[in-house]
Amino acid sequence: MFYREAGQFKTSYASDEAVFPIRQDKIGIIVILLVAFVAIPLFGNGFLLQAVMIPFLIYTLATIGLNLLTGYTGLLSLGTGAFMGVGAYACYKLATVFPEVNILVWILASGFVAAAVGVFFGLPSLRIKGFYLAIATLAAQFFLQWCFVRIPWLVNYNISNAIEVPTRTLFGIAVVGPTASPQVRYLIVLTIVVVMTWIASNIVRGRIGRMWMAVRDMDIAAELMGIRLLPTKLLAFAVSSFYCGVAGAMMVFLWYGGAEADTFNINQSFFVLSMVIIGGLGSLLGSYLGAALIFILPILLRLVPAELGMPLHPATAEHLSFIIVGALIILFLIVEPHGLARLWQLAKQKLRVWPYPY
Amino acid sequence: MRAPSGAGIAAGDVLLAVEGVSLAFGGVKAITGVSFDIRKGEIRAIIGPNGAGKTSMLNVINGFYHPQAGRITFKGTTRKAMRPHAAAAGGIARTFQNVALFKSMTTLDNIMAARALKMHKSFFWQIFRYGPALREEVEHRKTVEEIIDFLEIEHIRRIPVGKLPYGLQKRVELGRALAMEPDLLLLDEPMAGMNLEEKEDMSRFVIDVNNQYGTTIALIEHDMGVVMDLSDRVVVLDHGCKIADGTPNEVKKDQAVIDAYLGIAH
Amino acid sequence: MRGEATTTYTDTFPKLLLMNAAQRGHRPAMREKDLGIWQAWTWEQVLDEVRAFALGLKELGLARDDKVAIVGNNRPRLYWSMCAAQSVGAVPVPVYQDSVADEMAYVLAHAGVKIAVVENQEQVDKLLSISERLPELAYIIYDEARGLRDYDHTRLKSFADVQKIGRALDPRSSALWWQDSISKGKGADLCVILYTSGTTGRPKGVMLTYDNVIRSSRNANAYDKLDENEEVIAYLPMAWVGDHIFSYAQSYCSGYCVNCPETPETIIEDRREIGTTYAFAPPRIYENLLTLTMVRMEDASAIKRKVFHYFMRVARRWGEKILNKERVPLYARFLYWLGNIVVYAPLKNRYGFSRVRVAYTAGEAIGPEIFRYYRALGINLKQLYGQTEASVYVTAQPDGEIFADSVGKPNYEVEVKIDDKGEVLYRSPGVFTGYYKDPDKTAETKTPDGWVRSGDAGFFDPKSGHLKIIDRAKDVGRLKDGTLFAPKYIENKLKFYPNIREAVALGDKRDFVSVMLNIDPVAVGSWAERNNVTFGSYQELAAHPKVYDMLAAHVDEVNRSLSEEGPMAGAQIRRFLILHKELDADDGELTRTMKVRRGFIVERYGPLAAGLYDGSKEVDASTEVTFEDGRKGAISGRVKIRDMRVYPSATAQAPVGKAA
Amino acid sequence: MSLLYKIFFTPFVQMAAAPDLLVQTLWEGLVAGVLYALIALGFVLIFKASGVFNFAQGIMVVFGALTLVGLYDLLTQYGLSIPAVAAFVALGLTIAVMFLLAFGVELMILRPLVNQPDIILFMATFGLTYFLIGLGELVFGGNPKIMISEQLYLPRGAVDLKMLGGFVSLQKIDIAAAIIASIMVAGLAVFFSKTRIGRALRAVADSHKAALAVGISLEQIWVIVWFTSGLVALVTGIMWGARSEVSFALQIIALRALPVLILGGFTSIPGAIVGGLIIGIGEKLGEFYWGPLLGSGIESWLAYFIALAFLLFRPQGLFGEKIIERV
Repeated sequence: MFYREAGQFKTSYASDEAVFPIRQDKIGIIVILLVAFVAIPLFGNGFLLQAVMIPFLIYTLATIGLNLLTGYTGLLSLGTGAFMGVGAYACYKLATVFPEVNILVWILASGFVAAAVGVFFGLPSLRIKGFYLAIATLAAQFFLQWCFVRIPWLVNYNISNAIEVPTRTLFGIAVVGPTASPQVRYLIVLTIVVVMTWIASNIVRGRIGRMWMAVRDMDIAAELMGIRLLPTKLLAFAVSSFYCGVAGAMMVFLWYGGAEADTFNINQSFFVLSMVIIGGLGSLLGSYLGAALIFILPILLRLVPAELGMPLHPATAEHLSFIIVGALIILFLIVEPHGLARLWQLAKQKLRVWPYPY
Repeated sequence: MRAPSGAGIAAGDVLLAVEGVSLAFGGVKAITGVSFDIRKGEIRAIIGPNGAGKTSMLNVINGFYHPQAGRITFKGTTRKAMRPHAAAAGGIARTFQNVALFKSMTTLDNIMAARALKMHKSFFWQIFRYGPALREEVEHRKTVEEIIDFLEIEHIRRIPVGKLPYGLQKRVELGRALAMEPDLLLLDEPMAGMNLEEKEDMSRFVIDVNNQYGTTIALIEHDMGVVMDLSDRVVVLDHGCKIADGTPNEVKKDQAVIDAYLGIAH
Repeated sequence: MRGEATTTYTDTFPKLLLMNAAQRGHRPAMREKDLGIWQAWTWEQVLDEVRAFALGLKELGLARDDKVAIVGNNRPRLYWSMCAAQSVGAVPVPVYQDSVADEMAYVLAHAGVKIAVVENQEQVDKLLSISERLPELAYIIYDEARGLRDYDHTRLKSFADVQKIGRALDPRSSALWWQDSISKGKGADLCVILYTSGTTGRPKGVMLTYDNVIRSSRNANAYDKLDENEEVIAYLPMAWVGDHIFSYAQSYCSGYCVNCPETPETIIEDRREIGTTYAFAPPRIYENLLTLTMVRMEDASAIKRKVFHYFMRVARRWGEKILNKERVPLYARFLYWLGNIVVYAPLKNRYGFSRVRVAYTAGEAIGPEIFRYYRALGINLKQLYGQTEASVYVTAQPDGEIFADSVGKPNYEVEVKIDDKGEVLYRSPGVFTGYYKDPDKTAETKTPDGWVRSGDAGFFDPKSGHLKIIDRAKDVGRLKDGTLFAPKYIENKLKFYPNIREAVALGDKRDFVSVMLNIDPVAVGSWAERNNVTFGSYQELAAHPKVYDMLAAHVDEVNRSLSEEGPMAGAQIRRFLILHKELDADDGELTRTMKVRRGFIVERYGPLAAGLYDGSKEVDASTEVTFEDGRKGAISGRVKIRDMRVYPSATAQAPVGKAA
Repeated sequence: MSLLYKIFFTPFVQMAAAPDLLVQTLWEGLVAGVLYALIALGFVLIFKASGVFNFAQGIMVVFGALTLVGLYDLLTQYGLSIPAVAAFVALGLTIAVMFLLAFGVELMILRPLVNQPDIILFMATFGLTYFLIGLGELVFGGNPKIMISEQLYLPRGAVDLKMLGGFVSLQKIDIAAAIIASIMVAGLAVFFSKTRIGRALRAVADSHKAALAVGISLEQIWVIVWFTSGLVALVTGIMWGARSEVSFALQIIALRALPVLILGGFTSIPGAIVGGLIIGIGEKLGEFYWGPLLGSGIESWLAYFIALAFLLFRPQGLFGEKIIERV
């Protein structure tokens, strides 16, 4: 009902294919960005930034990464956690071997290492499909996790056998490490995530995105149209892993401030996968919504009772949140198998045709 | 949409020739020693009873199946077997017996996807969707819109094809094939399961494609009426063997063909 | 109130084009939804296109005063070819694209068309099929090449090729020649020939000069304060004078942008995308939109339906008042404001009327319900009365003076008078010079001193001073005492009551007016249930005294309103009866388009008709009927007749309205 | 050079040098393989009948074992003094629970999600996993438990066979596991080939209509199948539990069993069995003889690499036929 599109007409393909062709959407996104970049850092407290926003954004990026692979290209992967790990460890090595180069450069660069590894483990997709491939990606998960544990070189032979994030600065401001303020880290994470989301949307709306989706929907037809399957799939693995890698690096350097091999265990993979599914396969918006629901929900489950003055035993709360999240996942799948993104789509459609029902 | 590159082949010359092609799955023989040719600019029909190996033949021509024996000559180069990518790049496009569209993509994206081979701007530009990438995108969008206009499917431009009625899906699929600007267009039962009106539309489009863009067309069709109207020459397969080849009228009179359709065993 | 028309002005469309290109060269002049987006042409680009095509035409041998036929849906190139033809002194003749070959053959032959500019293969085929009957037709020029590839191109050219010819000429000399040819044109020249789609007999070619068209267009622009910022959508037949004025003349005069839809099917979406500011349509368009809305809302969720209907009630109660800037209570304003957010604005958005400033309905009478609906939404929908012979504008409703049943006041520079037979005559700078090659018909319609017979009967409403059209002049009769009797007008008034399905008014050459009524079984039936009136059959219901009382009340109201309408006051209803059977097309009582066949009914129900005038209280009638299964049968019964009181004429006979 | 030597020569020398060790390793591999086979069987049953890739199989193993132990504790607390009785009552109850679980799954997940894409159903079972973890821990607590082996009369200790100039020590529990597992498999085989329901189940794998023709509703079949694989899970749980301890760490072994599926195919019961053995044995040999080269713990991924390597040569898996793609 708030969509008043009369008089919004397109006189060029460029404007017709803009990210937000409808004026009302443009306004909306601008408002959101203002809130994210200005309001939250100004008024948000440490907890909000450190325990909610930063992890939410990082998971969003990982979810986008997995979505590019599973949602857009139809290749189910259970190795997300490991690819995030690759990013984290790569970033750590690079940052410690070349301390003079700015850390942010390395955070992004680590994505390329992850991409390379991703491509390698994507090779089986030449021969196998579907759940067989999914299981193959578990190979990556377990092997890489094993490497994190067994190769002390990765952590510079720390006795703790864990990553310890050093303090690094940008223009004299500490951006990573113990002394970096949540505000600074939040803004960095936000910037990276927003930019990479924009890039992702460019990719999926363009030739490459269409090739991915073609392969997903009907690989035979795609092949007979001259789309080479293996390179297309491998590219998907590369880009996806890049995103996961960067997410992993940020997770360690801008959120935890340290990590050991177990941080990137299989549960991490499933966690992200559930975000993709709940958010909606093949939707960037969905990646945000999914991450929000799956990550923020447990937090609420922990906070709300406490606020109500009946604090649960942490363990109990933990178990409860497991039960509820599990139930919710099933519920959502039943209500809307195409995820939150689809729900939003439907709602938006309703608003556009209001007061008509269709 | 510009006229396809003739590759130095004049109208009337042989564009594609299959010689002694045989194909078998395990023990099952699908095609045995079939030879025929397709001349540039003609509409060539491949007919025959069910299980005659018609679709397999198309699959051989665009490299989806690799025959055990025989040669395929396309645009003067002879191969033992085509490769899908080579075939597509060489200008062979096709539609499928039971529509093989990208169901969750819109009509527009389906047809745009077929331009993949013709779009070359680097990944670098792609990620910014700016400069060359955007220009390329727009220029191809224009071509695609011309096809949409040509097939009169403007109104379903933004609808996911999975939601479309069968007849329209067939039309979109034709559009997708056209977007490859093929020299040789393979249509696998383009009118299967259509009502009379839809059939007439589709026939009109096939003819228009053929004379507007001079595209060579090979089609499989069961509706004899349609075949007789559309095609310049007909090749008849039965149980994987060629039993007749010639103009519609010659074929119609051919005894072997009549028997085959009456189901008399050989 | 004088229009700006007396001031000196650019007097031909080619000159206007030059002017627009000079004054607002970079503003959009035309758009067309093509290949998925709105392709736009600025005035400068249009100028270039037109010039190229005009020169091409000249090279094809088009000379001054030659005729150029324009056939097809609204496409920019077809509009350009009109101006191009005019620029070389030729006369465009737009033809209805849906007319059958034979009809077209007549028009083209009658006009002596030399070149035809057509939209596509369909039209080309049509013309080729009749080409032997058109010896003068030298070339057919088509816009859309689709399917025409293998046609013999000796007499066939594509629009683009003709432009190529034009562009190939030496730019300087050809430009000079063109300038010169344009400056040769003057206001008195023949501008266009519009063939009125002949409901009776052959179509007549209405000749309009530049002065006609341009002056009435300018006046119309002034009347509604239209300027270069308007957006209109061109979707009505180009051969219809309405479209010619609205999508061509007024645009050239004020410099606003004309938008052509992608296909006739996508018109609603296209209108929404553009968001027209000035709309012009026959009633059925508005009817269809309304029906669509109602159908859609039926499928909506219960809550939504409730909300919708609630706020529609609010709108009906207050909407028009607010639109007419009357004083309304604050709470009403608030409710309307709320409704606007929830229902009205979204609806207008769906219609593509969000930005509309002026919307006209014309051509025929619009149902008051429909009319009020749009007014209530806050859309400035107005009625106008126009004719091809007048370059459309005769009268129109000024802002704030809107009535469902009037067609408004004379436009600038238009004089209107009612002759003693009640027929409407008008005179204005817009009136046509004559029918092409048909002096007799011209003489019939146009008096020596320039008055044009509209063929419609009407009168000026004494209260509002608005013109009201009551009927076709030939259908208007007289009572014995000579007072005006317009059956359709009275019948329509009665039929606005939901309880009355049909009405047949008698009175021509009789002492007084009386009517036969047909109740609406659904409406009256439900009324009966609500007021526990029991009945077994339609006949019983129709004969029920309470029903009679109710309809009597309606008739009484009609009488009162008639009494207030000057010349109509004499034609109040003295007696009425309710027919014992439903009027039915199967019995030949209605036409297939559900119009009453008055004459037939009167003789079929002879006894009843007689009864109405011989003063009897009730009459026995027996009528043969045809049942669904085709069997014949007879319905007989006793039909009561009611006498009605008449009101004294509220006003003296209205003076012949001279508003100019 | 020396590396190749280490890889392609040394291990075999070691094998030849100490055949008893080799046998020992093979035996352990065999036992592990049997249990893998059991888990894989659970997957296959469900995938065949309801086309669901049941990610929750692993957690069902844990859940079964946990329930059994938990119920046993409760029973003994509330009066049932005779351990054996309590144990078997608990076992009975657990089976009942597994049935309820199957029933619930059919009602809450399969029925509403029928005809949804595979990945959706997969995700649903994933939600189920979360749910069961939470529930299990909430009810029985998160800390590891001891399987009630002797109460169930499961043997303990080991028999040492003197052979090949050395000792091969076989844990009795392993022998029991092997035997029970074999019985289980045989039982299922009979159930599938002989009984009416069993045939119906096989029919479902081919087409749902066929199943209806046999006169059993899809819903019933799903319940049965999930119950069956629930039992399989329970047995597996008891075995693993008896060998180590009952904790959520167990679910990881379900993931270990996945390569078996790649190897054997999602729909082949013999595939699951043979695949299980291959993986089990391969894993143990690899770890024992080649593991030291890479440092320990390689069994966490070795199985996958074996399976993948195998797949590259035979994409259709052990017993699958070659697929002809049609368009």
